[in-house]
Amino acid sequence: MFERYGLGMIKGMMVTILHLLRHPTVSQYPDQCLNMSRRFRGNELIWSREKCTGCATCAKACPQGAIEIVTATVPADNKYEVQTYRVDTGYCIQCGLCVEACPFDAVYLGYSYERAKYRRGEVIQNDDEMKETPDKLASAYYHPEFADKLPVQTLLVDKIVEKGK
Amino acid sequence: MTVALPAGEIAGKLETKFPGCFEEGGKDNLLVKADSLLDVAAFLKDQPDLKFDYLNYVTAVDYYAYFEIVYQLTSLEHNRSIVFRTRAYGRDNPTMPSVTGLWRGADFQEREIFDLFGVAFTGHPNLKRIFLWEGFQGHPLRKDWNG
Amino acid sequence: MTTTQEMTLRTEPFVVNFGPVHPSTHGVYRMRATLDGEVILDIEPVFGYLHRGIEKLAEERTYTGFIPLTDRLDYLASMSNNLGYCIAVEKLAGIKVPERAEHIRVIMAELQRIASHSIAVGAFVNDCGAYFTPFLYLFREREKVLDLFDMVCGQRLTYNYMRIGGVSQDIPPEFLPALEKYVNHMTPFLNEFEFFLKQNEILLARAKGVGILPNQAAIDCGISGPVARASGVNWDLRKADPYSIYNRFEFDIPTGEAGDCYDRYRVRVEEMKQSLRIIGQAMKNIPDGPVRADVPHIIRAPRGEAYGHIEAPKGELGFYLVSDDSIAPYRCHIRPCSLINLTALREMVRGWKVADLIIIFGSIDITMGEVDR
Amino acid sequence: MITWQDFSTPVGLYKALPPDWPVNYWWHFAFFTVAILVFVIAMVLAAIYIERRGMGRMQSRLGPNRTGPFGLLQPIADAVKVLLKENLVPAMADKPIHWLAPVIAFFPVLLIFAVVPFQNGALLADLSIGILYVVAISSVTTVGVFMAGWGSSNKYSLLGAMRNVAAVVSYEIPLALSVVGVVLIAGSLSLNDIVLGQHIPFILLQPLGFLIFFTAGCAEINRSPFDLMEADSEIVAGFHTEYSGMKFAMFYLVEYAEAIALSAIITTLFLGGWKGWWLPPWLWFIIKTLVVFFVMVWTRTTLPRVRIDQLMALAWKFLFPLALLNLFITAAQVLVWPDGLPWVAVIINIAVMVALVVIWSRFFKVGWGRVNV
Repeated sequence: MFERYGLGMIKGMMVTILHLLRHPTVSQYPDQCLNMSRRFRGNELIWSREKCTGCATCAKACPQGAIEIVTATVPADNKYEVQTYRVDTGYCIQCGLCVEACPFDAVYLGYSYERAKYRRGEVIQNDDEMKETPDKLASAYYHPEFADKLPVQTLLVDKIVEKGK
Repeated sequence: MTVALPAGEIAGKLETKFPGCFEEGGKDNLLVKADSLLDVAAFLKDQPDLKFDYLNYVTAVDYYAYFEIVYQLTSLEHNRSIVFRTRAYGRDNPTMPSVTGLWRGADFQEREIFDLFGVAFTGHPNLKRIFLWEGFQGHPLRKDWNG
Repeated sequence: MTTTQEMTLRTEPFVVNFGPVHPSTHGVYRMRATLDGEVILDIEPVFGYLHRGIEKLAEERTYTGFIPLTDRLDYLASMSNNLGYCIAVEKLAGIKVPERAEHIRVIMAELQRIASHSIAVGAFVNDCGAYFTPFLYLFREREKVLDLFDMVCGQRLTYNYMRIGGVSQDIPPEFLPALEKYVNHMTPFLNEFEFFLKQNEILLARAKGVGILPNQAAIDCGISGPVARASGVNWDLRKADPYSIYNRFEFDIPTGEAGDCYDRYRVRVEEMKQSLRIIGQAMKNIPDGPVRADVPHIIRAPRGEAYGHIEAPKGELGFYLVSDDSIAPYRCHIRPCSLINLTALREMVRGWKVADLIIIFGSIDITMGEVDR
Repeated sequence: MITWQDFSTPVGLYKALPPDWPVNYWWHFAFFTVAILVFVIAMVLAAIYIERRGMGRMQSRLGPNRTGPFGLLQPIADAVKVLLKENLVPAMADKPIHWLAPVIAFFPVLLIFAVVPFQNGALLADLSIGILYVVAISSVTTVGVFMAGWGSSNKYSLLGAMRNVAAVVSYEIPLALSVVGVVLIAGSLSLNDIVLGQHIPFILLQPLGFLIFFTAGCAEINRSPFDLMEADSEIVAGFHTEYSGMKFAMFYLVEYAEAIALSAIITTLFLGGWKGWWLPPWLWFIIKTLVVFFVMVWTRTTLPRVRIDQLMALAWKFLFPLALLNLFITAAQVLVWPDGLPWVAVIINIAVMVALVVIWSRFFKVGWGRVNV
């Protein structure tokens, strides 16, 4: 059992004691937030009513069937007019296939991850809540042009996380 | 590069060794009769120049009229692989001899086929449902299973 | 089935349930162990606590729609699951993947192998009793791999990054320098980790010669991956049946001799080093060009069947696809390397003690998502 | 002359006491009881904090820092949380034994502190057989632990309790023998005299004795590499699986109080208790105790767990023979230098220790322990 007379154990102890002198790699979440990647797939959807033509490709591409879209035909210019566009983010697994499939770039993934709700019903997003507002950023997933609006990702490999922001 | 053996070459050898082991027209995709399955499998495993000692997988496909059980074997020595299949007829209680005797790796996979398709494997050491609980009615992976 | 045989002192075996909620069963896995004191007479695994019927779901989803579901198979190596599925569909539909996508796929698969092996080794030593320290050191390094995945595809665990015919998006410009920094940083860490645990006497005493899986039994049970290589089976799909562009890289396959827990731990650490070598080579000669063949979002595979398999971190992960000329596969069978690796657990464990049962089970390194599907 | 029958009645007993006896004894008894209780509680809180914070920093994470400045109130927060938890008693449990077990486990630990000298002469009872009393009392906790294991009618706790009994039985002998070496040099059993006799700290004169005592002590109170009694990766939480609320707080207190008791005794026996330069002597005693406790935390962070039969083998085949040999060598040295060993004995003893450890570890092979079932 003591093939190397305890030297192996002492080596292991050396490594642990030396870790006392290194910075801890954890950060205090509420006050020190690490920046997520610019392509982070947040747990909400952003939908622009103008660009959307009601073709429902996103609803078809969603493997979970989380997108529910009801359209009515406008006889005047023979186009679809979207009446309700509802996304149940409880079903949504943030896979981003809808963003990929949409031919008119009308739907994006959000960038926030703090959208926990208390009631199951509040998780469902209706059409007007999903408008893009200055604080509700759109993730650069599949749209590189949004990348420069978002903060640079903090990489753990770059630095040991210093204290404070 | 694992060479996938063409069916024709092996079919000839098998036909001479076990006449009538193939179903009609089963030569091109190595469709073996159920009752001569064990002899063919043993032959493929023990033949020195074949030596298919590694069973990749055993799976079943439900084609309404029959269940097709597909076996893929690989010979680690000669780095060759082969796929052969059999058919289990009947919807209520299809049976099929079990290859666990030759390759122990098939043990859980055959239990899974029994659990999700309902194909009973004769000669299996411990044929019980593997994923669903004992009292579960029906076999979910069948095409006509409606929940 | 309990085996009672002639015992000197009149004792009787008693049955203990390890799991489904047990600190070291790596998920919801249950073993009904028949114990004679501390010695294990027999164990009977019970599966099914995480069965979601993914193979049935596959028959109702388009080929691209199923990719997010493959992330949930072996949720610790979802990049490899994506790769396995995409390779199978490309074989079925005969799609050629552009050069740049192939290189990105190799880099992602090898990064995923390092992340998955670091959990396997961390959990194994944690089961041995080292109170979370090696586990947390390896998790700190895995965190850096997750940062790279996060930069590329936006998620940290369920990537959904690969598509049929290539990858979903090109890597951002700041990815390659970060990857370079990671590779340079990871090699000294692995040496320090070796210095930390390789000759630890207690780990040697606990893991050497314990749970021996003979070479022939490994092949007979269809065992693949590090568990088989530790028993001396020199079979790695990246060399034996090179998929994607693995034949362009030179790396070697670490194999053990005795096939005990210590060899499995050693093989996994060596494989992490080899993965770093592959990433280094792939990083240098990554060409420019498109990252995805022009494949529609919803493809319609020609009638027929195909089996594509890759060397996932846990073993040979394969997808057997049958298509009947519609947008969804007629049948999609997933070869669960974790489930098949458990076939030999029963005779590897009999006769050892309770503490060894946990170690041997931990050294096989399974993920319940892939076992129960 | 006091004859036996005088003690038969309380009145006779009172008359038998010397006349001035009650005056200063009660003050001494009251002061030291309060001092010991305050010392144990404070040291246990300090120990919990050192362990959680020290282990955290050694695992490159922060450890508790939210409750109070630098997380100093964390142990108190733990205590309050555990006290507020509901007191679950399993239905099939043996109620009286289940309830009594923590009490029986806790009070011997307090008794040990009666003979530990904080300063020259500052101890509750300067027993002339101090160390014999300590070795005797410290094995009573096993009764409490086994009652806990048996009382909670849970297979895991039964396994844990059985392991504890087996370990304590086999580690009692090396513990006692290594203490005899120290007693031979100091010439008296009383802890106070042992510390007075330590012109050269006994850790230098008795390196092998220190090694055996530290290992056997850690095994007895199931800490660091020998924490099999509540091996959380195998038998969930060992003997205190079914305990919650106040009873669990008692076991939690026992675990840390025993660790502090063992470090206090090691400081007294081997590190020259309160001896030190300009710092007040009782402060030296506390610092040395906390340093020895930190070494225990350090080993707990790094070393994996030993299996139960290796634990037994270590006791009977390694520590016990070495303790005997150490005893003979010390006895010979005491004969050669009757009035206190000079410095040269230090070099001899260290050389003897290295030689014995190297020779004796030849007998240990790896990979045994499988019973053919």
